[in-house]
Amino acid sequence: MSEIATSPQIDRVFGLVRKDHIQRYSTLVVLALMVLGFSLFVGRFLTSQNVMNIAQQISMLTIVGAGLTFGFAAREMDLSVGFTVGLAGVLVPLLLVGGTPLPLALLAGLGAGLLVGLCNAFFVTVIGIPSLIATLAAGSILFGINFLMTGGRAIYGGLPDSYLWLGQGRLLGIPVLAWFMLGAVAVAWFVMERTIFGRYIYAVGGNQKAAELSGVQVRRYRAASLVVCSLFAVVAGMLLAARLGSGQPNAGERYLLDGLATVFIGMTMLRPGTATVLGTFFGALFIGIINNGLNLMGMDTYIQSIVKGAIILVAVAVVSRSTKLNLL
Amino acid sequence: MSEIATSPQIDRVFGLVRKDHIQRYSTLVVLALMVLGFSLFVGRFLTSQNVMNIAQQISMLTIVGAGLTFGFAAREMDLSVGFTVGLAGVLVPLLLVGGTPLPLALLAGLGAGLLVGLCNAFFVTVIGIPSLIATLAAGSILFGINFLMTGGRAIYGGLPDSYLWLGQGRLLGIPVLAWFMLGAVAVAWFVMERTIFGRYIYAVGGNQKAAELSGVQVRRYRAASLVVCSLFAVVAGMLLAARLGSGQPNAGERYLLDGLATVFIGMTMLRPGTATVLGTFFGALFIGIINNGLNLMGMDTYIQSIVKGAIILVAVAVVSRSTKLNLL
Amino acid sequence: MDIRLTDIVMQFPGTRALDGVSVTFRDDEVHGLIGENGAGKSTLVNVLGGSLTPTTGQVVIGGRPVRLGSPHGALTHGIAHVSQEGNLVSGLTGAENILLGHEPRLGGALIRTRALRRQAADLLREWFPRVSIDLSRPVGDLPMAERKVIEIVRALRGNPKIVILDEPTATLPAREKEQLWQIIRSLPKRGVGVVLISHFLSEIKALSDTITVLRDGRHICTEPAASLSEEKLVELMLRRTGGAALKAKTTASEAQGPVVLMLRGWHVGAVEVPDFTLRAGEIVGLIGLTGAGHFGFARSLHNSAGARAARMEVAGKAIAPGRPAQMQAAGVALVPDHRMEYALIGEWTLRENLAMVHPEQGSIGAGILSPRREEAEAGRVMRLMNVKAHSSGQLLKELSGGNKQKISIGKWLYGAGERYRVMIFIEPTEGVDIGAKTEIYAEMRRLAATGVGIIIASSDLLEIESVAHRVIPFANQRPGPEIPQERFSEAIFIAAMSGTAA
Amino acid sequence: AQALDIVMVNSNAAAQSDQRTKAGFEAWIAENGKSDWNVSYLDSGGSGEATATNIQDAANRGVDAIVVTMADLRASRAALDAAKAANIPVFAVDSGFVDGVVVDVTTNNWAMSSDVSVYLLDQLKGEGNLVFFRMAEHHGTRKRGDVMEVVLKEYPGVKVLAEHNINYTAFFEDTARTMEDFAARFGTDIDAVWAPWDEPAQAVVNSLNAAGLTDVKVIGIDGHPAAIAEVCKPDSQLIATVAQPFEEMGAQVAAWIDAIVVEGKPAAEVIPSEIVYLDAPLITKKNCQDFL
Ligand SMILES: Nc1ncnc2c1ncn2[C@@H]1O[C@H](COP(=O)(O)OP(=O)(O)OP(=O)(O)O)[C@@H](O)[C@H]1O
Ligand SMILES: Nc1ncnc2c1ncn2[C@@H]1O[C@H](COP(=O)(O)OP(=O)(O)OP(=O)(O)O)[C@@H](O)[C@H]1O
Ligand SMILES: [Mg+2]
Ligand SMILES: [Mg+2]
Repeated sequence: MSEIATSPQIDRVFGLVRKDHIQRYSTLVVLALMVLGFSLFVGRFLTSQNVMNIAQQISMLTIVGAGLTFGFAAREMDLSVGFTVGLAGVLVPLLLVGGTPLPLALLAGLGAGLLVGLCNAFFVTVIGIPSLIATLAAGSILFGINFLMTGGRAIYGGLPDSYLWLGQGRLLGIPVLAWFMLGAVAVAWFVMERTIFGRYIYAVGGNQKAAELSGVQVRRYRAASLVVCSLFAVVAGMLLAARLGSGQPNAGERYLLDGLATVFIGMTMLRPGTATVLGTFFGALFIGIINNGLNLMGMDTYIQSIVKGAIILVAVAVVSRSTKLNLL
Repeated sequence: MSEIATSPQIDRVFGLVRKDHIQRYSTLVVLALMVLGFSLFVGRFLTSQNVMNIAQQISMLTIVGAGLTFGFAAREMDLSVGFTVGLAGVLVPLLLVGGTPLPLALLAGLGAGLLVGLCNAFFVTVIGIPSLIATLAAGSILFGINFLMTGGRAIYGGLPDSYLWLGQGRLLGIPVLAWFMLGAVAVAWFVMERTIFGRYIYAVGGNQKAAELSGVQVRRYRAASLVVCSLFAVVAGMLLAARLGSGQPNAGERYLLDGLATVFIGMTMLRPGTATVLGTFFGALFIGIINNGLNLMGMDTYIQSIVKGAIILVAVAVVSRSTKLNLL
Repeated sequence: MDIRLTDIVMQFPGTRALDGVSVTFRDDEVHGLIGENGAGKSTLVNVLGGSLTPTTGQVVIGGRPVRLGSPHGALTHGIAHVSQEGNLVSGLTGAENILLGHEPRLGGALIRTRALRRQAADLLREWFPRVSIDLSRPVGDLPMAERKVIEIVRALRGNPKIVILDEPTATLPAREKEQLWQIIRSLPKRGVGVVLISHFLSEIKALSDTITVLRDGRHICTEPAASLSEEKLVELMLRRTGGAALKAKTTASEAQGPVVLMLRGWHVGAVEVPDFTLRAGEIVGLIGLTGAGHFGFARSLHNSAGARAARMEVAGKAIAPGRPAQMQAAGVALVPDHRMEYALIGEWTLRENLAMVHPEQGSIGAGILSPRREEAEAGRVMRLMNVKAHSSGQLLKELSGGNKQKISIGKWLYGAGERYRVMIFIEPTEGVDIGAKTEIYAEMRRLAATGVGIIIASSDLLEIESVAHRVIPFANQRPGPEIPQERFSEAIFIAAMSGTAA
Repeated sequence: AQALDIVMVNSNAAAQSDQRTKAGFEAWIAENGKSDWNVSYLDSGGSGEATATNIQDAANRGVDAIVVTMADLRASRAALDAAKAANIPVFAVDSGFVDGVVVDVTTNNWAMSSDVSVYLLDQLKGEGNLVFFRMAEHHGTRKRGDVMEVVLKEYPGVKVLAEHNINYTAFFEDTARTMEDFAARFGTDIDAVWAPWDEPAQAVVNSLNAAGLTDVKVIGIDGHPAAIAEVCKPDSQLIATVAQPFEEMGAQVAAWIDAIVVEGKPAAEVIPSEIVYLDAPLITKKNCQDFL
């Protein structure tokens, strides 16, 4: 039936390829240009020391973003993610200071994430509360819990070196944090792009009715996407506390908006309009490189903030002109 | 052919009323129960003094929420709204301290809001950047501007009494802030529910392609929704600074998440799944009453936070069980 | 094996969609389901397909009552459902959609991408040997007809016992339609029973072994198809004698009115129309195969932002191509196909949907709306179009397919007065029952009589035959020689569409 | 004994200063057997508006006393009026003295900064490169930064390599990250880092260690226990802080409440002046053992 439509005339194919590439890679091109610009004009930008810094600085954000990507792919938004980061970032140091052995404390952190994820999933898929509201409420509850756990104070000192090594040490010359980030991205990418689980998450987000009619257990995958979100968030939280050498009940809060930003920027590339793990990773890289580069240039904080906003607008403008992006 | 279907058999009609009412009013019923509970068990809850307090406390939030409602109705999300509140809250006091007459300063505040709204609208409707990204970037830019304007510090003192009266005074025994809130709600309600402008905003959000093919100038109404968002935000910002008697560059930030919460809660009532002005108003009332009531009970902040989250979950659970709510 | 629905009652707020219906579906026959719009057909098959849980009544499979619970539950009992509104994941490719939920796996968790592509291609070839679809593209980029085929292949992939096809041919062009007919006929022999819903009575008659008629949510009869004539079916559905009125043809208009639309050198996308003229009072039919460009041309007359023209005149005034708002101001209206996507808002009331184009009719001036005025005008249009709904305040999404279509047309009658000189209808009776079809045709003729020039683009050739004054066949993005009313016949249409004009 | 309802409004309970004040307050209550004092704690999360709302609600609840810690009371005018109208005494801890407040107990931020800033610059012997972290959003840290700026004018040999205004909401991470970037950028050129309070100072020390910079002099202010311990480590790059007596402030306010509200003594008799300044000694590697 489609002979006419698909008859591949050469010029059309080239036209198609070009247009597709503009859509899929324009944000990445801006990223590359930015890296080039910083390399040329900012002295220490391309030193190995600085590259490691960037990797460390974006690792927690990337991990949170990777988790949020699962949620977005399934069309569930987790607004409690910042407080879940905070939860792990307080609970694990608290346990460690109290003498719990490291593996147990980390397990407890993961367990807490699982619990949060399951609660969110329960309210969203069983009770039917839209994830935006359910996780907003969950965030309020977690906020209270995080502060109650420590009576509001931050935890400083008394953390074992093995734990601090996770956040500050190196392995084979590369920061342990970077390994975690790469591992998380690799796992998330593989799961989303190469497994049935990931495919169903995308299907549920793409058209819930269609997924249901195909026999996909929609609830299960919506629930799973929220659980994965929380699990990635607690991993980020545990690493954050190790990096800071301190458990701070409100340290996670900025991860909500920043995490969303990485996902949104990621949604402008590769498969425009869809949240992808690699897109999110590049989104985090994008933000991390702007922050780092402008810092190295010695730009004032407030001006940095303005420049950052402007760069994002420019970077996204190209793809926006050529594609219709629907993020909501 | 419609004789049979419309023959109103009594029990059918009652069935309709009941189910519809559960959907539309369950969140309001929880609100009413809450008011009843607080009235019975919290001594000073129902004093006129406290009712005025609540009105004052929620007025800025309601105004921001009313603006966001326009955005949501047109399916545009303004993530810069908190910083727009901050912008007006710094700019107007700064002008006043510098000797600008009050009317001019207020006009300048409105002008700033118009400008922000038009910029957002430009990037969203002309360039085509999804509002989530465009306003996230705009927020970053505004953050920088707000802090640059004052060098990061808050503005105290030197504000004329006529300005402070807007935020702290009374008119006919009722706080001026409450008048502003009621006025904003009334205007927003009328525009959304009783004018062609509002109808088109809903149309654009309900089905953009259908609106376009019906001759609605889609871009114009998407742009308008973002401009209204910013205008309401600057009004809230000017009032906030008058209430505090101080211009604080970061005072607006919490209005983003809180404003979204009011809209989301509002979307569970009246017309479930749709953002309505009255719904948002009740949403703000909901949050304001929880905060105030728990404060009066002398509950600790953290426990309050937990209780608040739990109340929201319970309130929304009823309608969620019976209706499929799609907020995204 | 039999699947029996017994005493099914489905009560919606304000509507009893099914009122004690009992039917048996078998895996060795095609079971036609007919009834006017809103009779309850979709509701019945939604119960069968697990999407709806009935208020009371049972689903009995192999003698035992079962609780389906969900489409997934139904699927495990061998019931596959191709619903009336399309349901594919538009971000996934055709192949991925076909095997969604049944992916070839490696170690239980991984997708074997290459095997998936191959299996999907095999399935497509098995069921639609003469259709070629690029299965590696996201289905969002495919035309509706191809999407429908993919949906049907997906439903058939697991060799279900029963497959439900809810108006599968409403949006299919002729060639795909024929192939689908062959497949439907062959399914019972392969042990797959079919439940077929269609408003094309000839199609139902030709394909079904058994026919069930529903009316107002009640079961009217279930009979062997051979024992029912088309006239009898109409009578059972509509409770009135079928015949003459339904077959009425538009009479050739005597006096040709003034020219209301004139185009010279029209280019839009790949479509090129050198010369086109439409007069007041006439109805021009556009026909063509998939991709022939007739739909695109029809749409471009109303949404012509991307069009170029040497000259365009509406009602004697030269204008430039423009967006819908400008074209409407010039007097051009469009009733698009795919109503839920392009015309209506499900969450809105009927009143609000009707007022979408001309809200000022319900206004007391200065852009302020009066609910009472809106109510009055909406009521007028709903009576004119004979819409079946409990009030103008009902939500649009609650209407049956055909009644939604009436609202989609009614939008252009709400407060329109004499404003539109050109009205374009694309697939105007998609999913509309035979009674309502005649009403819509009558409405089109009435509009023509008031001096409107009408363009109708449709893949229903019978429709074109009964309503048009002349027909312009499209092939390869170009209009072919015009066919006058006296030469109308299906054979001539088909020949003209395939470019082998007689 | 007399049962009391007290509300303590914390500006930002995540900050150590609020926490230590609260701890001192509670300790005094426990030591003096005031088991019938019922204290509820409200956190304003750093928001001036939430502070005003919390004071307003407390006033409306009709409690016996309100304590406000680390806020800026100039932005709570109307709420203070409500408390005054309800005859509820408001005690301010480092929140500024404004009309309607019984007393503000505080330390002198200018004085503290001048002590530690001059100490740092003298340790550098007037020569070297400095990284200057500031935070303008809080009145205390702002004043400290302003003092440093003035003092620097007298040390032409000290060059400010970079200045950064810390983002308050995620101050620890923001400082750590920015210091990493500065370490990458300036490397061993950095001789000293000035931080506006102890927690960012700790973040700076962590980042320096991670970057392998071992010869930098860092100072903080506040004298939090963890910071004092850090100063006491012989090889730590944190060389000084200033010990603010937050616990003492908390205890002092509790004692005043007891005297004024319970015993009914006139405020003017109990409290020496509207603003009470407590001493904040400089802590260096030499004397730190005394403060551990
Ligand atoms: N969700 C719903 N809420 C309320 N009423 C509904 C709902 N779904 C269907 N109805 C009503 O039930 C009746 C039967 O609808 P149904 O969709 O089954 O009709 P149909 O026979 O499939 O018609 P069509 O041929 O137009 O598709 C209609 O009156 C319709 O308005
Ligand atoms: N009513 C409409 N108005 C505007 N654009 C439309 C409309 N219907 C379809 N389109 C556009 O045309 C594309 C193809 O749609 P569709 O599959 O219906 O093909 P078509 O143009 O109708 O031709 P055919 O039905 O012969 O394949 C859609 O993806 C959409 O972009
Ligand atoms: Mg139907
Ligand atoms: Mg079509």
